Amino acid sequence: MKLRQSAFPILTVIAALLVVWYGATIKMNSTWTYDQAARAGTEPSFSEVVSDTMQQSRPLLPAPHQVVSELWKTTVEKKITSKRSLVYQGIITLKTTLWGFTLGIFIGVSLAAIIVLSRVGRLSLMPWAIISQTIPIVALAPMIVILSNAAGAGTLLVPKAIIAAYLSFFPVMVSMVKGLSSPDHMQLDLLRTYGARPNAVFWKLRVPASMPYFFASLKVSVAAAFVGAVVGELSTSAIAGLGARMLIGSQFGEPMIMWAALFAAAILAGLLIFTVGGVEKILRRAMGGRAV
Amino acid sequence: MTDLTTSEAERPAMQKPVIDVSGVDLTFQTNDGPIHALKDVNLEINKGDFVSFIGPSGCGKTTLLRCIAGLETPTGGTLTVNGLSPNEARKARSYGYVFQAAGLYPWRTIGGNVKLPLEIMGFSKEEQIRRVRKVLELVDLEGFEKKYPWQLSGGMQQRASIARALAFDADILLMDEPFGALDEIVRDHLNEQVLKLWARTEKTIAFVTHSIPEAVYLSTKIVVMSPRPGRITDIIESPLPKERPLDIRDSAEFIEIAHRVRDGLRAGHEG
Amino acid sequence: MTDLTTSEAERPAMQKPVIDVSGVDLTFQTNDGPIHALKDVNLEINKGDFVSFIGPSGCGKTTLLRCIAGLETPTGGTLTVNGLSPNEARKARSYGYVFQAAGLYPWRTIGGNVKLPLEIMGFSKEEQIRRVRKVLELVDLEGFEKKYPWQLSGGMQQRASIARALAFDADILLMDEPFGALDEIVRDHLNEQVLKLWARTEKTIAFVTHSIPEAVYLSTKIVVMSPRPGRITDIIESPLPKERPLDIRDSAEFIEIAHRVRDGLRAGHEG
Amino acid sequence: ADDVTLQLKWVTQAQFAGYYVALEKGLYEAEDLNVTIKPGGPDVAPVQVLLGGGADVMVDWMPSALAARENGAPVVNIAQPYKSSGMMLTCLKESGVTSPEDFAGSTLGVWFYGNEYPFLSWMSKLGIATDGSEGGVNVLKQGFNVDPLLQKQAACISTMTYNEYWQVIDAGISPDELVTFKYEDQGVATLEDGLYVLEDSLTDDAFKDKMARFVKASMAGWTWAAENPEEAAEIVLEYDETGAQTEKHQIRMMGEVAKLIEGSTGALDIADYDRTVASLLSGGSDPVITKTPEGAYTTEITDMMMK
Amino acid sequence: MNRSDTQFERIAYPVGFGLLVLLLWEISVRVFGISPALLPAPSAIGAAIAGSVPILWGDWVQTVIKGAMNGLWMGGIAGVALALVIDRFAFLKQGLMPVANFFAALPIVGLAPIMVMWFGFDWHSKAAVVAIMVFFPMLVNTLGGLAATDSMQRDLMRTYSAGHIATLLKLRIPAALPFVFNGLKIATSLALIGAIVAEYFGSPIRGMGFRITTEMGRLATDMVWAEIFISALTGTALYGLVALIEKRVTFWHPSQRG
Ligand SMILES: Nc1ncnc2c1ncn2[C@@H]1O[C@H](COP(=O)(O)OP(=O)(O)OP(=O)(O)O)[C@@H](O)[C@H]1O
Ligand SMILES: Nc1ncnc2c1ncn2[C@@H]1O[C@H](COP(=O)(O)OP(=O)(O)OP(=O)(O)O)[C@@H](O)[C@H]1O
Ligand SMILES: Cc1ncc(C[n+]2csc(CCO)c2C)c(N)n1
Ligand SMILES: [Mg+2]
Ligand SMILES: [Mg+2]
Repeated sequence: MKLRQSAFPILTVIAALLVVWYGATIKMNSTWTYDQAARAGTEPSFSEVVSDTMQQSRPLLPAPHQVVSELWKTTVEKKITSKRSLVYQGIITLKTTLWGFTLGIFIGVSLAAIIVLSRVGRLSLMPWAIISQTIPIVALAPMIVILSNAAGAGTLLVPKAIIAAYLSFFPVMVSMVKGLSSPDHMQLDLLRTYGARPNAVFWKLRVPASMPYFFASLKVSVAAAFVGAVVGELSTSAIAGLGARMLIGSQFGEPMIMWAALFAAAILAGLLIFTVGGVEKILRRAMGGRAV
Repeated sequence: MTDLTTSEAERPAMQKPVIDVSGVDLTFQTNDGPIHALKDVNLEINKGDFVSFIGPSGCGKTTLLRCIAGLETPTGGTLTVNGLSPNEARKARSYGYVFQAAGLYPWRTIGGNVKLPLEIMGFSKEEQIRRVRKVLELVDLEGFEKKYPWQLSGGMQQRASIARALAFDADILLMDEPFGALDEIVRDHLNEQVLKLWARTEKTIAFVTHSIPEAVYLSTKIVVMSPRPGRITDIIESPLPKERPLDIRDSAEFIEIAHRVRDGLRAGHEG
Repeated sequence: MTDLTTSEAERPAMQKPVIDVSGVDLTFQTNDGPIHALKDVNLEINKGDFVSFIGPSGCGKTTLLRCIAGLETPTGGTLTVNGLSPNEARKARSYGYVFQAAGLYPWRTIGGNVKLPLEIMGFSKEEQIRRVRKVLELVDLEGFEKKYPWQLSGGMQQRASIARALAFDADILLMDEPFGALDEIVRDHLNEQVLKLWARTEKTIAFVTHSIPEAVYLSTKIVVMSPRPGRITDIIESPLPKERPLDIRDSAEFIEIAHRVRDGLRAGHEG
Repeated sequence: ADDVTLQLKWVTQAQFAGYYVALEKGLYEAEDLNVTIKPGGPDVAPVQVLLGGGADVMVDWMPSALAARENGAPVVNIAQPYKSSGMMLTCLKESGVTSPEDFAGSTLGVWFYGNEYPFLSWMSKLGIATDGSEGGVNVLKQGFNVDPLLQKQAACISTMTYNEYWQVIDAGISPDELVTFKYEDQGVATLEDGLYVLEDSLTDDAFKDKMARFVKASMAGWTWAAENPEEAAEIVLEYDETGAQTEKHQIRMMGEVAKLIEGSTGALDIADYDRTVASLLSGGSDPVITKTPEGAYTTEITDMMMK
Repeated sequence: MNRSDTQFERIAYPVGFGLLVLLLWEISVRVFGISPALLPAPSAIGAAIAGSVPILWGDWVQTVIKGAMNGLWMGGIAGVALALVIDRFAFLKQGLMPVANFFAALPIVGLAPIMVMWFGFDWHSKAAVVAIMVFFPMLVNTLGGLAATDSMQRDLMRTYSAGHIATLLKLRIPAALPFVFNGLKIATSLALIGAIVAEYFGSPIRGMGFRITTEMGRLATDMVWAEIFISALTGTALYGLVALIEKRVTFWHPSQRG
């Protein structure tokens, strides 16, 4: 809504960033230019150096227009069904993300319900949920692949989704624990005066009271699922997806492929968060929340 | 008064008190040590009584109401409601409780909020709709059924919460400062409404307030309480007739009772 | 009244009103459309006046106080404080504002909260200590200096927030329902205290309340307001003497003013 | 048809062209096999996949296979399509390293993940410490690319003749600015890219028969790939799911890989095996394997295949 | 539900749960004969930890002290500082926040190879990855915290006609602290993960990430799990430390009063 209002500041900041970026491109890539010149025994002029830093094929830092043109080449100029299209690869990552996200929501909500409804659950699960997030998932990734392989999962989608879910269940769980326990004493006592059973308390009070918390956690959670999907692709087995492309780009000395995949990932993550935010707004309104 | 429970059986059934509080003690254990919230509270409330509780902040008014509703368990003494324990009475759905704040569920419309107890108690769909309409009319909230709580003013919210407590026709109404945040004019209006309802339905009402005129205007019995430890210092039976126009408040009788209440209150503050 | 600003210069300096509100209009733009919170408000408050504002919820009492304090900018009309704009007056630190809720900073002790304005205004360390002690005494909170807000009861918190507003000796005290959540006895006590303070210091006080007796008891001038749009419907000059014992409230004069206020209020409700 | 799952050591590239060709050209089908090829990745140890039942047969380097065997993962070499080693150390001339004597004190990039064994045994043969102590080399765990050399963070890095070496060249450094030490030339070559299965599975005759057919078809694939490097590279590209590989690079890789395949029938040359084991055992204080492995290979499969 | 948990219960239950999981793990490894190359038994992990203390210590210093801690303080300070600057200038807030949100959406692991390329294979590149990972949660939380004062609290400052600095010091920073600590809690676990992941893309021959990858290649999974254990222990300890400081510093916040 306020987009028009803030368009100018955003553009200014982007312009400033571009200037810094171009400056850094020249500075960082010129080392290589000078090295090459020294190997060739020539002495390049400053303008030659500048123009060279803008078009290296293995730059330390590619110039913005290089990234944009690579993005253009691999999205618009490629058929969506082509493996070389970032859209195609993005959809693979997206699929993993959504499975992981769904699984994460399910796990997060279930754990939260156990934690809120049972004292033993709360005391024993909550600390371990926190500890689970301090374990470097990348170290577990291969084991997840192999174990899910051993358990008969045919595709890599399963282990990747598990990794994504591992990262995304936590924000949901934390928020839902807060949300499900957000009803105050009075709201709980009201139901007690009706002689309501625990079942009714859960569905008529705790669940609706937790909805704002639930929605608030979705954006964080989908971002986490996305990171999980990329990490999964990057570390389990570089077969397909944006994470795999980053890896292959890095492994085969094609930094432009890596940079393009990186930016595509950021754009995709941005879109995901935006979409989830939109869905959240719609649901919130449907539930009678204040239009904020 | 302590042998009241034994003598009870001998009385004719009609006069048996609806709420019988006898020797009730309640101590909260807190980090800072125990708080003696209620001490040796004795009180009988008969069917159709309108009892007001008045007393300084922290004297145990809310706590006593909660004990009656079975939301708090006394640490001593006995408390029966229609001969049952408060918990049993609660499970038998005897109470309509209006809390100190409106406490509407923000995710439900006004209609939905009023319907909540009906859903839980398993009324039929048509009955739910019928009753919601009826009680919303009673508190002058026709047409606001579809609105959400935050779209209403504070006073309207409080009226909705009263409607919610009335919806399922509980025998006993427990109202904890229901008009706390309202201005005098709205308050007067609601006082009249409550009196009307009470006169028509013969409900038993326990009512907490900070306002002396309100207590005197509404009640058949005024219970004055005093803090540290929370206890009853005076029980005043009102001689006012059941029919009470607003200007009864300028009558000599009224002013006299009000004086007695104020004195009781002041004594509590000093004590 | 619209040419009041022009005629002002001719008056003797002493009688120049401290707060001069003339033709003030304020419309809030909201998603649901504009809300006319204040409409053509005209009011003069002289040095040493004790002005009470009374009126139903949403009639613009808080908004008017905020305009005076320069926290809200009127969309029309002029408002001067000591001849300055409210913003300038605010920069000259003329205001002690007591908000509707206590609003103490939870990370500061009671003493620290009272000290806050003194730190900001650059009082010396010793002076800060001296003043904190003095005002805490004034509101009966000696010994609670080191406690944190949540360790105090609601009433004590409100008194602390009053102490905070008094600490730096502003000329103008703006108090927005400062005693809203207190029971009658404590309220009476604080009313007396405020009156004493006012009598001693000659401060100008603007005071919002829902209680008719409180308004009548405290004020030299009672402003009755009415909502939709928020406006002043009556300004009552009180003939009561400056010296006011509590039992002045039973005098015929008192009751008569109270009646006039109540009528004004009721008219506002109907209108 | 019999199902066979092959776990590769690394991502889809011409290094594994023979298998993809056999798959694409229907050579497996002709042997009544239904083959699935699983690419590897940085984090996935093929042995683990084998152990976990995710694959029947894997491509691995002999040093890491033998090390795994000693660590309780009983893998057995059943065939050895790669005859020679493609591993080498590539150094920038300007760093001053021209012979193994110059290594001391300089930083060398090494692959780990089980690929470090040939390097370690070479160093211990040279008597150079790798633990960072005085007079030794400074070892850097090299990532997946040649950046450490280009950024001059290392004097030398590990490269494969068919892959990373050409990345250095493509980056704009000419061959005469580089010094390379091929493990083959240094006499420390160890066997790469063999086919391994779990020991237990070899008790099953049906499995052995299946493997014989698999190796046979694979070798046919390799032969075809060596003869048609460009088409083979195309096939590999088609199987690359990331779509990030380039044609130029894969064709060149195929050409280089063909040189390493040359002379192999698929059967393990016992002399090569003994040389590898000797090299790994000679690791001084910290040998890769501590005792001569027993039953780490079988020629049974290739024998069956030859019939 | 009304009963509040005693200190003993708060420790005994999670520890008991952990021990139960370990026990089930040990039993199933033994009963099902799971190969140690796939999943080592807890007892084997314990033995690996006991037997390689010097190695684990060296790795810990390299990854936690040099990589994670350096990145943590750099990213943390940068995040808070930028938040204060952005907060001061509405223009920056409008312009920078959408852009910052875009970058925050980057899967930072993807930056690890780039950071290794830029800052070399030693701990500097790890610290850089960590700093970037930590930066955004700190920035976002601090900004959120600075905006978390209610309007009455701000109006009070206005009636005193307090300046920007006074308002910042006396109102907004104290009010922001619970949020900053929240950011810090997220940041500590991210810091460890970031430092470890970055080692996957090139490192010296010590460090927890290095050890995890190499030992994995060697099938020495007991050592891998030993590192995972140390990492989780460190992460939990850091989290606990932050929570402890938080309790001390924001004792006034309702969430700390129970
Ligand atoms: N759950 C509790 N735990 C500990 N102490 C409690 C609890 N509930 C109430 N108290 C204490 O019991 C005393 C009586 O409280 P109660 O709420 O009944 O007072 P009240 O008369 O309703 O006051 P008010 O007019 O302010 O509502 C107070 O001192 C209060 O602090
Ligand atoms: N910031 C705001 N934005 C939009 N509308 C506002 C705002 N502040 C107040 N209002 C509206 O202005 C009107 C006057 O509000 P104000 O708070 O001044 O009432 P009040 O007389 O103080 O009421 P109360 O007795 O309930 O405190 C109300 O209708 C309110 O909804
Ligand atoms: C995880 C992992 N990283 C690096 C290598 C090293 N390596 C050995 S062969 C080969 C393919 C040709 O480049 C590469 C990269 C590996 N095997 N596995
Ligand atoms: Mg109460
Ligand atoms: Mg107000």
